[in-house]
Amino acid sequence: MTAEHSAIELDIAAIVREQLGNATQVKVDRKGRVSVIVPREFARDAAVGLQRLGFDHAIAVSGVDYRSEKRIEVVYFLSSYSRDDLTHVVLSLKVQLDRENPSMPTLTAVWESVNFFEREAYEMFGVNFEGHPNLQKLLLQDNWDGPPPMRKDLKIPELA
Amino acid sequence: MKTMSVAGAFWEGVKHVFKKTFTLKHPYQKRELPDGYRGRHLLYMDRCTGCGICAWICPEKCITLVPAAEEKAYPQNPEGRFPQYWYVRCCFCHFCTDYCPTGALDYTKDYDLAEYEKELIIWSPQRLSKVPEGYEGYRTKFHGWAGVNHVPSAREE
Amino acid sequence: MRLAPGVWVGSLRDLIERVFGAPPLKQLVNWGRIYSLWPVHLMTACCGAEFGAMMGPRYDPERFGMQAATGSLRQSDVLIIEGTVTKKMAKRVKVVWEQMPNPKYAIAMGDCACSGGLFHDSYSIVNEVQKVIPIDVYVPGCPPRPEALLNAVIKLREKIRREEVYSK
Amino acid sequence: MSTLDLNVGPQHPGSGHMRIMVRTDGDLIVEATPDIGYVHRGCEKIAESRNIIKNIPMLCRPNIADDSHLNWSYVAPIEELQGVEVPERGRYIRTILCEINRIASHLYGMSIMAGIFSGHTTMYMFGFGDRELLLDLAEMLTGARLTFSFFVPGGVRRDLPKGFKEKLLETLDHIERRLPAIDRIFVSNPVFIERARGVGILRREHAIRLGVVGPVVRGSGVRCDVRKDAPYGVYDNVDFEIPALKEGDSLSRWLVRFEEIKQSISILRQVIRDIPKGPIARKSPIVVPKGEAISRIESSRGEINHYIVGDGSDKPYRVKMNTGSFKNLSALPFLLKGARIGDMPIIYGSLDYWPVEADR
Repeated sequence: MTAEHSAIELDIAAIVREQLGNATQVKVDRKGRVSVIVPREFARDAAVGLQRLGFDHAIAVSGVDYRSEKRIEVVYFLSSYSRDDLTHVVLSLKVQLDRENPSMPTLTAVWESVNFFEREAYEMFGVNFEGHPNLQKLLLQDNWDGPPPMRKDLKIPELA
Repeated sequence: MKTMSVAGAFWEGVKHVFKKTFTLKHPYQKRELPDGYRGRHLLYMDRCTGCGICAWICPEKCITLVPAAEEKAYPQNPEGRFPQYWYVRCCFCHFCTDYCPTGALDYTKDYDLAEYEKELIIWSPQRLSKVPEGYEGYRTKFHGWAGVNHVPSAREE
Repeated sequence: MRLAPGVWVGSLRDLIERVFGAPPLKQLVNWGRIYSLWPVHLMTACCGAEFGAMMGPRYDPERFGMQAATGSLRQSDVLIIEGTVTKKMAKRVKVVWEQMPNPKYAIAMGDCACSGGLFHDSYSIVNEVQKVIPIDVYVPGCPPRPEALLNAVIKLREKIRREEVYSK
Repeated sequence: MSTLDLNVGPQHPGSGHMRIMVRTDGDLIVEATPDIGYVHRGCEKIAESRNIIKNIPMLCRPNIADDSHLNWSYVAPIEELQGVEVPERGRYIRTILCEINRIASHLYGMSIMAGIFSGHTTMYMFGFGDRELLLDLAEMLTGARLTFSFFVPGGVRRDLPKGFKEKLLETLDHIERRLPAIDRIFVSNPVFIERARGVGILRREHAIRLGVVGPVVRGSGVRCDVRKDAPYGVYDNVDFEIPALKEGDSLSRWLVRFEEIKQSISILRQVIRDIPKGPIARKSPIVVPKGEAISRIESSRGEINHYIVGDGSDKPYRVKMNTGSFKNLSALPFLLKGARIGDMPIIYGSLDYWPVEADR
């Protein structure tokens, strides 16, 4: 941690650590980037806590398929419109899931903006978001029958 | 007030009746393209060594190295293999031109490549090496960024 | 169609086809078609930006009787496939094509429509649009310049000029 | 109460295609469900199979009206992971191209909004005519009209050509002279104001809750812009304002875009005045080091992010694009609910939605 980190990132890290206890790993990557890793069970609590802190919308939700480590990571990137001192911060909330049967509680009740992002992650990685209001196909064609396309199982065929 | 602004909007349109027309009479009147426009490629067959870096960097596999059907031998290219472009795939990013280590590829201002049949859009090395009208060697004026970038010495694919 | 010399038993349609298919009237009909090519605005992907630019003031295809996209398929003659056709869209492209009245023409605009282009190895696109509908002119480019598209329209006009009236 | 289900699209005269499944009661919309994915081309998957240079043209295609922002957003995380810093002149050139692109993109959106969604053909011609001049500038700099593929990890591909500065200033003067005409004929034309004012109102709290970005959120009174909040490029050296209006209707979203054109002109003037001499690019290897990074770039349709995970090879392990249109999509069903069918084109147009960008 270098001196160029402004105080706010360290503050956030301290508050998150305090609220969520030892189950989480909090790290300040650089100026404006904080990452929080939570286990699946605490995802909902962490989300509520972060929302109370001022992170009022998600700018992105991404799945990552770590095939060799047999896990799928769902990353929520959060930012804030309402707190002026947080607008430059992107907090990544990472939830680690089992690759065979990935499933986690939805966070749409906390942030409405993750609705379409979660649908996309469901479609592309097969992550089941429990309690999502409208967990349907979004982008793929109607009769898609392969594996979820963004998983590493689907290889791109070599064409001439 | 509202009537006035509607009248103003009308007047703004009417004014253009008296202005010089913006439209080009296209097939007869062509706009001069700037130097360095990324149109179709020009191949200097006397510089090409057939190394295949262009085919390696091409994002869409539009380049294949083919033996040139030509009597003349090129000493710098012992295998006699030159790039052939399949223009229905080319996205005109010209990374091939920037990455070419010997400067055998160049930009031209030709963009009119439409055909009735798809097979006609394959450009052989001979066709590529035809110098277009009014060409004056654009590449020399544009020191491509590849000059400062890392070009792999051994091809990886 | 002729049973005995001098007795015509074909339908009226045959007669009309013969009269209009013959040289002087044929040229007139084709001339009429050439100057009323109305396009469908089917922006299947990003090439539509250049289609818009072609319809804009600098290139103005109304000089060729190509009216700005009207929106109704039922009065259109030429379908310009503006970019990538995904598998999800291919079905709809066919529906659009079938709704258009004869004679109809299609231009494949851009690399993606011709051969898949940058996305040729994707899991969700149709690489060759001619598998979905017949194509008259291919325009390479990513995206093609408006001039290139305009030249393709001129090429299509030449094709129509040479064509039989009732070939389609 | 009997309702009627309507399918709008996927072939509709608007720009690009998506299907909106609308449930109506009379001409009131009870529920609207967007059905997107008609342009889903699998960019993210293809990006995992090509090296980082080959990915540049492909990952810009999702929004060719706004090519340079997507390009910058893609190369920024790679530069962060590689630890390569772009030379100052390179950052200035990037900013110039991005601002040219922003004006062109807003003019494009405005023309589409006017010409196709509200039947205002004159503005369509005005907008596309002036946009051509900006594209000429971009063409002079990069060699392509729309698809520049101009930013590479480490810098830009070409230096400013001879005579570019004069031509840029000339074009800016011209655009500035044209803005009052555009204002008179479109933005403050009562015919348009009557159609757009009070239509599709998005209040501040709803905008924040839905997480919309760009001119949509600024039209709802949230004064936020990545160029100010987390400056990149040379935006911390230039002086500009963020226009924001609190009404939140379709009109205010367009007024915000119109004001942004003026701000972009002012930025361009400052940047071209201050541009330093020096190298335009640094050496950078074709490799994505182990790690992950996310970029934040303010495109003309809102904040875009590329999340890149690297594993040390020449190909990215994962590229996630988050584009402005996809984020603004969540506002569409919200705004359409309770609106009239006749207002649908105006609401859809006011989001400046680019389907290709949303579907990727």
